[in-house]
Amino acid sequence: MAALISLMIAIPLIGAIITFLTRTREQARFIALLASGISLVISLIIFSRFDSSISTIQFGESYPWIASLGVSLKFGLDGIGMPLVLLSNIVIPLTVIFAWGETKEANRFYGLILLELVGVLGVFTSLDFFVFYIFWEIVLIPMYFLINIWGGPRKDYAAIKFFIYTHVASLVMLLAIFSLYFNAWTISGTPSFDMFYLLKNYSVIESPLLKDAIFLALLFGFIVKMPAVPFHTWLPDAHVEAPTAGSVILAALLLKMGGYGLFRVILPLLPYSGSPAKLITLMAIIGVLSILYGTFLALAQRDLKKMVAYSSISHMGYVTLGAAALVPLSVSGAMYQQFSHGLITCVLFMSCGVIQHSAGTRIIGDLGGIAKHMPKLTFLMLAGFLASLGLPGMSGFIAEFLVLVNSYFTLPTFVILALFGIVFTAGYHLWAMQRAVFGTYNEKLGHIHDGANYEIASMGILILLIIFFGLNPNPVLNMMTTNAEQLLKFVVLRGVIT
Amino acid sequence: MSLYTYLLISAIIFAIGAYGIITQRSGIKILMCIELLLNSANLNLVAFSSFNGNATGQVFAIFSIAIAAAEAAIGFAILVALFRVRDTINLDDINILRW
Amino acid sequence: MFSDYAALIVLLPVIAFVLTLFLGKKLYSGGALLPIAAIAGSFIISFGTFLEIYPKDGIVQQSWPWFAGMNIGILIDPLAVVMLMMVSFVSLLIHIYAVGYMSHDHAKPRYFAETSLFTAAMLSVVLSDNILQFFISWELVGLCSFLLIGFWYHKPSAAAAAKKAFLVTRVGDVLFLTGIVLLYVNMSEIIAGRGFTVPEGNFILQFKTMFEAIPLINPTQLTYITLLFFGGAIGKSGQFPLHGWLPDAMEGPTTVSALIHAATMVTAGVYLVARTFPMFAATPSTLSAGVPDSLLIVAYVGGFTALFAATMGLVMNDIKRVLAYSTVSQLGYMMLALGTAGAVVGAQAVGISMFHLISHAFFKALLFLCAGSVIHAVGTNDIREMGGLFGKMKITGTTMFIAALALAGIGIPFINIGTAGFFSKDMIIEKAFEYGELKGDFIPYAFAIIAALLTSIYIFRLWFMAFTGKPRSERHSHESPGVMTRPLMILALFALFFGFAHLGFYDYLNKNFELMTGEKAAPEGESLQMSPIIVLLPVIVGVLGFLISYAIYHKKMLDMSKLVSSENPLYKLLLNRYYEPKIGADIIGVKLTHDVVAQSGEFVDRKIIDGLVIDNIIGNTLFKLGEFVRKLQTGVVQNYASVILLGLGLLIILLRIKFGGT
Amino acid sequence: MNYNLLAPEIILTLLALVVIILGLLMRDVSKNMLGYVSAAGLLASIIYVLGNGMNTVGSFFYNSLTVDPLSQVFKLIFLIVSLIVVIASIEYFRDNRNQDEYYALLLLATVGMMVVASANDLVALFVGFELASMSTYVLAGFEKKNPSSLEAALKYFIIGSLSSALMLFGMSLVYGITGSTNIPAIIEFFKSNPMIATSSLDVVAMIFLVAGFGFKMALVPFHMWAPDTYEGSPSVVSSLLAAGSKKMGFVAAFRVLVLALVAIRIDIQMTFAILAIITMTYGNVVAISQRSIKRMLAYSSIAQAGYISLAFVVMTQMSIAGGVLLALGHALMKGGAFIAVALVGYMVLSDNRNAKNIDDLGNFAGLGKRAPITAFSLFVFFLALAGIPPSAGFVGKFVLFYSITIEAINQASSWLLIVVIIAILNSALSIYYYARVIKYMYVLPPNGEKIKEPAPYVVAILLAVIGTIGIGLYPEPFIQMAMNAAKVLGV
Repeated sequence: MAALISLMIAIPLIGAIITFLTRTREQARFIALLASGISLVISLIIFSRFDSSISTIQFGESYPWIASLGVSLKFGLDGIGMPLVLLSNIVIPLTVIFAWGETKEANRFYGLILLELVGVLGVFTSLDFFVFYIFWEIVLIPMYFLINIWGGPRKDYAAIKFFIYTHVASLVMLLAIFSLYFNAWTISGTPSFDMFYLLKNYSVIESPLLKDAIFLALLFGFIVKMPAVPFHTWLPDAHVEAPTAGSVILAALLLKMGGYGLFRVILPLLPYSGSPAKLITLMAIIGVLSILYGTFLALAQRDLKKMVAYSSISHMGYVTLGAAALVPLSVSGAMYQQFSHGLITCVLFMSCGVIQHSAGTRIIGDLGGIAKHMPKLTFLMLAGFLASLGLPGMSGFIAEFLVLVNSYFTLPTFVILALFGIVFTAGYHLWAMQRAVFGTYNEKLGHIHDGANYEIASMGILILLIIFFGLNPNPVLNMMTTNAEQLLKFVVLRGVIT
Repeated sequence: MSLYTYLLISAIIFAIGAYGIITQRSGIKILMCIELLLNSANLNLVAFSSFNGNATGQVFAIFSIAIAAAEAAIGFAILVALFRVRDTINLDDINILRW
Repeated sequence: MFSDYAALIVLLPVIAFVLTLFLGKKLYSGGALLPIAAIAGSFIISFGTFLEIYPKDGIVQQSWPWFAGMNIGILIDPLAVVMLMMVSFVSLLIHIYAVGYMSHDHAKPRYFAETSLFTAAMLSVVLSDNILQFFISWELVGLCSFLLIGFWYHKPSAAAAAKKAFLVTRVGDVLFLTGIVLLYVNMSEIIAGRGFTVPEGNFILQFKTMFEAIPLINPTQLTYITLLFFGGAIGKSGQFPLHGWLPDAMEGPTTVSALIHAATMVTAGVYLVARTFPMFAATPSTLSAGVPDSLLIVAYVGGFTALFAATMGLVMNDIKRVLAYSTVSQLGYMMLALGTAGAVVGAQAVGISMFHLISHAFFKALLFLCAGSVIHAVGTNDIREMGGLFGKMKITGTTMFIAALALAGIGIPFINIGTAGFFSKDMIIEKAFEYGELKGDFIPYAFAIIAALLTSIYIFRLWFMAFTGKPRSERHSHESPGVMTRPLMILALFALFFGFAHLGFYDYLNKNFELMTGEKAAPEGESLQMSPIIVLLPVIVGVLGFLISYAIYHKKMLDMSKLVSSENPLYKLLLNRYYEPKIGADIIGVKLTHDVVAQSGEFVDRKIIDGLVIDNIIGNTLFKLGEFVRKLQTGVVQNYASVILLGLGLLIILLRIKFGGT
Repeated sequence: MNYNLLAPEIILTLLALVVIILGLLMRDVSKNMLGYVSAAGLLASIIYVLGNGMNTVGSFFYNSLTVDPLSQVFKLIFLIVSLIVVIASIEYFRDNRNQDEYYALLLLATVGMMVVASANDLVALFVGFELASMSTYVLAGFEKKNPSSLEAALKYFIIGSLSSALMLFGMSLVYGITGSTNIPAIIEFFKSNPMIATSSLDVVAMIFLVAGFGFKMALVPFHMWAPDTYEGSPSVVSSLLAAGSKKMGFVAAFRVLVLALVAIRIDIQMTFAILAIITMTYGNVVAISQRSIKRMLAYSSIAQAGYISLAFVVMTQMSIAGGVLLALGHALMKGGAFIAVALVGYMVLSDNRNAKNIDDLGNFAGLGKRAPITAFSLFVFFLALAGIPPSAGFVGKFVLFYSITIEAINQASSWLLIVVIIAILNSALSIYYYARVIKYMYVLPPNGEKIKEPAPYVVAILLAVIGTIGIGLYPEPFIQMAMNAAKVLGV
């Protein structure tokens, strides 16, 4: 059963094209749901056949493309990519369901959502740096439109800022890819963009300066996407202006591309880089800084959605921290954090969307007591918030627990700092809930209604998934751990950490 | 006369032409200045040709003279057409297209 | 055979929770029956398990692997089983009582769903066999308390109290989690470094494994770990300085206060210390000779809290707040017991403390339910508006009086007749004295004895103000329905007679850790003979307190208005709860964290990083530059020519400078 | 001599004459078919070029013309551009009574460019240059009732002839130094007598040549005519200028400068780097503040010239190949873009006969609804120009930037790295103004109803789109082509 992956990527693409051509929104959303659904089924098939006990690439495919540059369409999955592919395929159909009521230019809307799916699937599955980069770039365009067509008042600013900021990052990354490519070429004499091949030859570079330069360029490319402080400022604007579906995809999938880069590219290079110790510290600082900074800024927000945006920053900080700790379980914990945050943040942004749609505002101060009229939403939103503040029994806790516990081996001080942030994380979540949702109903809001059934349904499914993966992380955690251990073999080999 | 005399002269002609192009307002005068430039180059060519002792330079000069003639014709044609619509060939006034 | 179904103890209430939550509306009486049945089931199983393991000193251990070397498991040893029975029993009674108490509330399904979830979580705390599951259940318990305090979420005060409860306990939880992190790291290090091996079928964070590893763990690390655990306990059990949330938690329904914030959840902290007692006991004694540091700190924090809370109990006018402070103070006693008795009689301290915990559960639940019944009848919480209720509410009055006696620890020494509190509390005070004798440090004893006096004063103040004298407001009041009063009576019986079980209880609990780890707890030296005055003193102060209250609040012998006035700084201090809410919530919470730190962060982010760098420096500069350069394109062709020639000249000069040449 | 190799030029020259004569004989109404004729001729010569193969080599007329991969590539570029332009012109100049002259001139311009592409002698180079230039002078002013078109032509003419004069002057100096006008001979001379080669006279000569070619390339500071001319002249002609005659400058530069500079071993890397950086930055920064799309495109093509001229900074085979690729890509993208603008102009005029500045940004509002194909094509062109994969623009930039990064690593020179980074930041910046137009096309509501897009335009644009994306999706043969072309220079 070959070509499953390319099939999984091709179907949404075809679906997107058809969707663009449809006339009515009924057709559009139906086709979008159909295409993403099929893609989900395929990914489930792959998942069920995936052997989580081996760290090598599975379901690999390879087709020649640009011989003179040594580019070929290589796809494949391992424990790093598989969960994210699954995540993407879970999130997109749910987003389509959530946005079932979209009326403005529906065919374009759903088509762009499908294109996003194509992009992220490509990023998570391609094993050729050239192809990887192309998908990495392609992802930007639909998001630009999602923000700029369906966005809020300052959408122009937000959209272009998002586009240019992240584009600069990926160009810098491209430079690093050049160097890796050239290096591998000079060594072997034959050009090749094969990802693992390039990464393997990184260790051969003589000058430590160049090594570090390459490393930092790649790191920059990834942490801008994640985003990590201080390169995060595009995120709040983008989220605040983007439509709910856009925010969901942005936070749940696009940010994960950065984290994916850390595990796929950065960690293999780290032990061979010029000055690993410094770089580890750097990453740890970035991670903890993001955690605390994001937390405190979330505390300062008046706009619910902006608060959630900053909370994403702080949650992605755990990914950086866990990756930097270079302990197998901390790394797999970080991977798990990616997965679980992908699910949780969906719920949060969807709640914001429902509230915005129903109450007409997202400013926490202007809301209040809406639980009275929106019981279903309140229930799901509360569940989401609790998951987000790391309540045990939900997926977020497992991830953060693993990261914190295991990072302590190598980065004790940073872990203590991160733990310090937890209280405040709980703080802003509950404070927002208390002011926006509970308390006496703010009559100025007039009569508001609960979320539509399709919205509630998609959120409910997500909550169920969050709880399921909170009680039984093994299905995805095992494959992550397998790969994390394989990644860190080299680290120990190099004696970067004992 | 030595080669340098010729070069000097052609340099002077070139300078005059350049100066003219910068300073003159009238389209016609600009055309004439351009002719000066071309001819300074032609002078060079011919001088070098005799200095190097091969005819290539002179051939080249003839080519360029012919071309210069054609160029001048086109230039005048454009100026005439412009004069029809704008009633002026003062280049300072011809600046609809800017910024 | 019961022990095989131990898992059901937790699962039954969980199922009840799910069913009640989603189709409670359709069930009878808002789905009250389902949880009651489920919890009854849990109680039966717990009791059956007890009957099974008691005779043969057995313990129940089951565990299943979970993720990343962690496990989920069940450990039912004496310590757990008594807690199990108490929790399920009290919870059962309170659920029944709630049928009456909540009868008018339209959100009954939510209430019963949440309480049964709470019961499940609490039971899971009790019988978990590893620290991680313990922590997880502990967090879920906190969640339920959050939900139930905020049950009437439309009341802003309730919403605020819920948030405060969650956040303050969260502080403790983070400490607890840090402790777990430290523990895990130490365990893995000794596994890696010192050849310690986790036995087959055991897991790294199981209590069993932990206790076996104690001798290998670096002592100072052990102190940190235990103190961090204790930090968690401080949060949950409302010890100083994290006590502030408990009185506010009274915003919830009274049944919730009775179940969660008196009988069960708040004791989880004590239970944590008891559960991990061997680690506390193993900490080095650097501060005071022969006293493990952690235990010393536990003792002092507990003792101080006991006194500190009692002082505030004196002046509260909200009936439930008085009880809340009394709860805090009694929890202090339990901690004190663990600390002091732990220092002198080792693991037996667990028995002593747990006995007070359980008897307290009975009479404090009773007190709250009585208060609930009073509130239900009068419709207010303020005891100044009550009075003369005894005539109308005989049962409530009597049972509450019994509970008060138990709380004050009234009884007859030497012949050992008395209320539950008499046995449990006096034991603690005696041990505190013994500790003083042996370690030459009487401060904990002083805390205990003074607190005992205050305790009896405030509780009888409460009773007299509520039930005697003439009504201070014309509110019609009536005795509560049977569904509410019967649980009162049952609890009253326990409050009266549970004490006589003390000897058997102690013996049973002393075996606890031997049963788990197999090694015998070193027999402690004989408890020394104490002069009768010491034995009498607790009762004396109890009676004294009764008399004082009787004199002041019943007979009105001396006029309090002097004392009880806003002029009196001491009174103000107490009435404002030592300004704890102001300091905690306003200054630290809002002012410092939000207004200062967060807002400045926001400023830096938006104005400097984003505004200045991205927008102004990069963005605007480019636009300005563009506008400027654009203007160079004058449209006059000579200028273009000049630019060309100029450029030409520049290039030539540039290159000539670069390489002179001829 | 195998005249097949020159057949394309010959065909076009004859065709130009035929067109003129036919024009004399025909009635105005039937002149529309001339467009199809010329298109057919161009197609024929394209086929001929391909038939001759990209790697054939040959030389003619006492080695004054040569055919080699480099010339073939650029001939292909010129021919394709002209073909696109001609097809579009069928619609643009429909029912214009001077069509015959237009097509004849266009064909001659093409011939001129092709001659430059394969010129192997300064004389031939000059002649070809002038032939192309003069034809385009006239074409720029072809709307002889439209003042801005005439003004564009005038400015183009003056600056053009000035710089050709400079070029001629430079050539005369080179001839004087080397005693020959045959490029290989010149190079040979430089190689053999380094003493003279590094004399300042020589440098001066080179600079004059740079000025001459830089004018076509629209390199700062020789660029100032470009915005005005592109804006003023008929859109199809702008397309020809931007896409076609611009490349003429590059091929000339490749042929003469690269070789000469390599030969005379004077290191003017830095100079070219500065020129390139200034050019691209200037183009991008000014483009941001434009509302006239044609003008914006003009500035963006200045910026593109900056990128391409990075090839001169590190004269490695890779970088030259990158330059060639980007030139090819740019020809398609820019040509297509201008045609699309022409179509928008058509649309605006069909709304309102006497509309002023028809290429204003405002007219692009809702284009996605009004003219879907055009809008989508513009979308593609803009993203390609911004270097977003998969597109010709991306491939070109990819190879180019790659080559420079590699040089930076090889020479361990930080300033080269800085050059690349600046280039990268530039191409990121360029997104800003492209995205703005995209926003107008797809986000803003249309101010008019859907129009029927004329077939010729659509064909022309789609040709460009297919080329742009095709190169992006399957760059393999094109990269090979560029590599071979670069190999010719033997750097």
